[in-house]
Amino acid sequence: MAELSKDELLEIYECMQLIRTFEDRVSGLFAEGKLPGFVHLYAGEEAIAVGVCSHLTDDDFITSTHRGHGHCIAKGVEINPMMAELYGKETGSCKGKGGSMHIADVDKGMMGANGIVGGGGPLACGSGLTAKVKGTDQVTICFFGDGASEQGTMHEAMNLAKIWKLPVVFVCENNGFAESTPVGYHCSAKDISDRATAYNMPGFTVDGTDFFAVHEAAGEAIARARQGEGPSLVECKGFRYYGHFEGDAKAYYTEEMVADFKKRDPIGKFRQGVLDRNLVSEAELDKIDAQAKQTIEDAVKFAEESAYPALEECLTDVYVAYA
Amino acid sequence: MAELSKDELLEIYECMQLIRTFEDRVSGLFAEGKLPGFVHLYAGEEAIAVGVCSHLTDDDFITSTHRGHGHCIAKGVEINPMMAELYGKETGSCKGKGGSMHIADVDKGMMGANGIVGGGGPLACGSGLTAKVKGTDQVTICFFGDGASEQGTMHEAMNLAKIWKLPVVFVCENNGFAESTPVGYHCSAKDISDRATAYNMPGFTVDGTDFFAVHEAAGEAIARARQGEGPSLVECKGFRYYGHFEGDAKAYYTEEMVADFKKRDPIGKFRQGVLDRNLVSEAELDKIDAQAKQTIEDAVKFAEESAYPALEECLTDVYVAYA
Amino acid sequence: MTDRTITFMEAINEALRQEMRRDETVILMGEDVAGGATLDHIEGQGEEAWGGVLGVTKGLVQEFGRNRVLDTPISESAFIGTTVAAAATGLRPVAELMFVDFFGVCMDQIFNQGGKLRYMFGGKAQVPMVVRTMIGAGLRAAGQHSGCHYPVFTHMPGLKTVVPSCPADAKGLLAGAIRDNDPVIFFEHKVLLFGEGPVPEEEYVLPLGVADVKREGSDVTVVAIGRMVSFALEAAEQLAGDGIEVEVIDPRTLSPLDEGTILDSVKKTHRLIVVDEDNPRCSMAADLVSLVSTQAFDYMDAQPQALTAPHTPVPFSPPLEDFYIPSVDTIVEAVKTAVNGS
Amino acid sequence: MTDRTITFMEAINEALRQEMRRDETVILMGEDVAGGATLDHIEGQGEEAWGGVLGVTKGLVQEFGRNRVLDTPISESAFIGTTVAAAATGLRPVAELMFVDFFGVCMDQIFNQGGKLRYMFGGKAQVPMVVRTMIGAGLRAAGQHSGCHYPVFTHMPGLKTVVPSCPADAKGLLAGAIRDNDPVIFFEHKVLLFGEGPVPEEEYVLPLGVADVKREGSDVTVVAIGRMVSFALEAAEQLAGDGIEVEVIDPRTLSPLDEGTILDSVKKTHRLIVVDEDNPRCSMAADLVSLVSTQAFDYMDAQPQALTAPHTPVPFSPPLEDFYIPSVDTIVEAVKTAVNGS
Ligand SMILES: Cc1ncc(C[n+]2csc(CCOP(=O)(O)OP(=O)(O)O)c2C)c(N)n1
Ligand SMILES: Cc1ncc(C[n+]2csc(CCOP(=O)(O)OP(=O)(O)O)c2C)c(N)n1
Ligand SMILES: [Mg+2]
Ligand SMILES: [Mg+2]
Repeated sequence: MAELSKDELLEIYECMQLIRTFEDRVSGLFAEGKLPGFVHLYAGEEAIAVGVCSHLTDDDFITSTHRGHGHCIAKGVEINPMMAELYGKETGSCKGKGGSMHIADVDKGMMGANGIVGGGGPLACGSGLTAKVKGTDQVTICFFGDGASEQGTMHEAMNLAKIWKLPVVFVCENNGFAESTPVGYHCSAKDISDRATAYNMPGFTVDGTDFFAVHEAAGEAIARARQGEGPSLVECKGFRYYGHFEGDAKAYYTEEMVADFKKRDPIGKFRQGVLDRNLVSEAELDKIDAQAKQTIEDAVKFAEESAYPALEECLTDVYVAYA
Repeated sequence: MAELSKDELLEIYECMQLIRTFEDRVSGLFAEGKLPGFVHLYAGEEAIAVGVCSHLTDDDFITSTHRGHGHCIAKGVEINPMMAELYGKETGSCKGKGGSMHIADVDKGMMGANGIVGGGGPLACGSGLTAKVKGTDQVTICFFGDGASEQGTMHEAMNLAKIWKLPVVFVCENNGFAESTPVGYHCSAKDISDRATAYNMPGFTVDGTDFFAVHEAAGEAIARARQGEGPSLVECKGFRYYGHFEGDAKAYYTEEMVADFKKRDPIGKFRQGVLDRNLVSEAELDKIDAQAKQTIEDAVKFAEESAYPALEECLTDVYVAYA
Repeated sequence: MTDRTITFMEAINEALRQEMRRDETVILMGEDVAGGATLDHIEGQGEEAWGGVLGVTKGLVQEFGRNRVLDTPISESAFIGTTVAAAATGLRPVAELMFVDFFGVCMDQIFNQGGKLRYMFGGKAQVPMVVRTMIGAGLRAAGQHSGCHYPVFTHMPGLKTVVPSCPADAKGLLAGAIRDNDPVIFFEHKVLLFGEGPVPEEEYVLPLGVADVKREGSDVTVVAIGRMVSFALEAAEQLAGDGIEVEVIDPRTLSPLDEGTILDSVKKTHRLIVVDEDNPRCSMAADLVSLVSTQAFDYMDAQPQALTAPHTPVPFSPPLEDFYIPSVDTIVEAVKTAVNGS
Repeated sequence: MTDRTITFMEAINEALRQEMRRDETVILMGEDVAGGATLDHIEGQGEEAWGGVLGVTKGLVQEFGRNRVLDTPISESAFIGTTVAAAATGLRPVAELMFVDFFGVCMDQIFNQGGKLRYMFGGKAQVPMVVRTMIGAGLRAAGQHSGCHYPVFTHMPGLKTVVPSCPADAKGLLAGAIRDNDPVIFFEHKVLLFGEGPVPEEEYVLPLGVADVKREGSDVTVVAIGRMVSFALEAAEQLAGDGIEVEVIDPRTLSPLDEGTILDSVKKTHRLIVVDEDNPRCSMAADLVSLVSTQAFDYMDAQPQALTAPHTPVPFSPPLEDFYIPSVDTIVEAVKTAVNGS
């Protein structure tokens, strides 16, 4: 963590805390019946999105999953439109047409959450190819879950990225479960990063609750990609506080698991780490916590006060032009 | 080769020679304009089909590819209906409705050639599952090409077979090309058998022009599957005399390659091997060669003399019952 | 019929349970159809962690065990292909494709393998498989979890397609689908799943290819599919107050289609309206209008009408999604137009 | 028009070449679109080993190089998804799905990603991509290489679909598709590929959504698709001998559909016949019959007819395949029925 400045550390903390606060609040809003549809929360995996995206600029791309809020925030998507999108309001990132499962902001290089598990793998090759053909140094991150690693699209995408030497980093967020199915059942590989052998690309498994571990491994992989050395696979092992989606009974968790999660909290760990090393002060972090709360409250207010789209909006944006 | 009896060796030779003779004749018939459609020939890879299938009985299953003639013959499908199928005659294995790309004989456990590259992977898991659920010791072989290894279905199938411990052996016929695209370009793995690591299953690469090498590796994998120890991946590296399909210009071959093929001819090698060891006599092999020619000539006659199906046959066999 | 009232979801569950009891070659597979595979506190206790994403298959693993209720990885091509070949080699598997919107990752195994194997093999195989899958808008599930897509399957020779509209039909048709010797795609509307209706407790089988006249009437024939059947019935009820008698036909199976029942009805009413929640182009709505127009043209006294969703993906925003779905009001208006002229 | 005659295949090639010259963001990818990637005696010599499985893309790699003409692995999901996101990030990629029958392994990337991305993102992206793919029976390519399947794509909001029937249209429509800012699926009939016709040498663009009246007539409107256009024209020629004037309309693009031209024609002729090589259910044939029936019912003087393939896979056996495909004779008969009553 030596190479990160104090400002950077504070930004990182702020970003992780914003994700956590956003997700906790969304969970509450869902329970209150205020949010329509299926909502998949990211809390517990903050160190992954932020550890990876803190290496990126707005010009870089990410593809995401059904669980995209954390990726959005880490990639710099604005909070107010995000919250409004979850409500289906016209001020939402996608004018309310996408919702949580399709939240996107192409201007920020966030190529969309995705309702199709593994759907982002091929897309990541696409933004990667654009960068390669245009000769830029833009990098694409493909976030995918442990469950997604069993989808054929991920296999095809990793092979293609390697043979074309695309600037793509495949980041597997292994929380140990696909819905209620444990990775030890659905995945034949010992570690998902073992699959890197199948594509002759570098593969690593890191502790996804440890920001610095993720940051370092992702940093190397991203540097490789930027330098034209092709793709890598980084598996981040972690956990998630909430269930698969809001409303699920979480029968697949045990009390011990949940207790263990709390001990490994990525934000707590980060906080302790930077405090222990006297890199920042407790007051600075507390201030960020308070600000995050306020930001999210403002976003809820923004979303709730926003209007629904006009009904004709149902019919627009299907095509650029159609006649 | 010690464990094979003389009768078995002769049978193996006969089977390889039947495949070769069938394919050579089909190539000629196609050039004469007698055979409709797309025809993909197997000549050069005989040691693979026969090396594997000589471990099987009619109760075992195989799934095949667009290049299915060799698999059919090795699995014991009758020659006359095979040839008639290629002509589209009513006496064909599939009543003329399938043709070369869909030739099948479920009674012999031959679950069909397949027009979709990688299509057989999932199907192999299906017959594997039936055997597992019913508690039989039937094994399924999934033949697939090097090109097919880049199709998502193969990835999914290998993972599923492993986690369910299905009695399936994945046999990759790596002839070095997918159409005109070399494996070194389309495949990121160093060896296709390296992909076994991704599924935590045994993986081997053997010389696909050496019957005995294939026979031994396949034998072990099949025994494992039969004993309930799950799937394996056997990669057989070989070559093919004919092009991707009949009529193609084979620009991707060089003269040196073709010269090299001839030196590695699987039937020649087998013949030399058994003669050198005095396991059979030259006369015995010559007799088989002559018989094979006759069998194929008879099949051509059978096919040519057979009638086309009645036109109403277009409308039947879509469903068992429909109303 | 019966006094017992259960949900659509329970009706499906009951059909699965009774069929699995009756025939041990019937097995089930899909993502989290039981849930928690290999977890000590779940599988170790003979329990399930989920029972299908919305709970449709709850309790089945407890009765039939993990050898017959198989959790799968997120590998739809692999497990649907498994279903195809397991069916061709002696089982009667039922696969769950969680949402029909996922067909794009596994359609080859459904239509090109499952649907064509028998034909391409010259009739020398049969594929008695069922794919159960969820359809429909209304739960704010957005663009990739709210489609219908049944025309894509109905288009394909070799497949049969079933869209039940009420719990009793769901039970009987699912039993029929499982006993059928051809591949059947069985569409369960996610909004209907929570609705209730009378359902007999004993086993029963509804044959595929037989439409149901849900309400008789002499003035207009309304053919409605899935959730739209209840909308049509509601419209019919309203219109009855105005003295307009609407005949509501539920085809129940789209392939095979009971053409006779539909044509006979139009020959009686001389007016056709089709209500279909799906997008309009190359749709079931178009298919039904075309059927009647090409076969009973001379009996039609009014321009046929197709009421469908617009040619757009399903929007997330609640008011937009409500706008997307054909409404009872639209049906009422259409019937009035058909009867009174426009 | 022009004196120069080239094949359909050459027309496609020329459109690709001219568009790639005009706009360097246009790139091509697919299996063996060049062929022989990395082979010394091929790529090393700036050569190609194939140029598309039937030769459609021959010679393009020599002019544009391997960075713009990309051979792919047999990973349709990966390279079509690549096409989608490359389009969304600034290229205008053209992917080749060798045969449309392979859509089942990659449909998700086409309809759920490519087709919906713009809508789900609230209009904040565009996806100017083209998927070229081969369709049709007639080459004895059997059950998994002979389908049409365009209704599956036409059904899907967000996609555009184009089916050219002659070399000149193929060239202009492909240029139009490449310049279009939405995802376009471009269907090339494998039998038509070998046929010839006059094609202007210079660049030109046919707009999507404009049907072409291939022959004017006053007695019957025949709407035909793809290869069926030439069959309809042949039938029209025969019928002209009997004094029956057939109007032959080629919609050219199925989505968007030029409804006006079709409806105007039927309003003039009062009779509709649709000829479609595809299977009948939820088909383009049904779509067209439904369009006219629901919008021009009062103008129709005869029962509309849909001439299609049967509800079966495509058989391999040559006489069966010929039987499968709608014939000129069938069209002639249908027109006579329409004109004379049955
Ligand atoms: C192709 C496809 N299959 C199934 C689903 C349903 N589904 C949504 S999320 C999910 C589990 C995903 O697990 P994982 O990839 O590990 O991501 P996580 O939810 O753990 O973040 C499933 C099965 C889907 N959306 N798409
Ligand atoms: C899904 C799919 N994509 C593409 C094709 C076209 N195709 C047929 S065979 C073939 C090459 C197959 O290569 P490989 O698997 O190595 O088998 P081989 O022909 O060498 O035996 C291709 C691209 C197809 N049939 N199916
Ligand atoms: Mg997970
Ligand atoms: Mg090969």
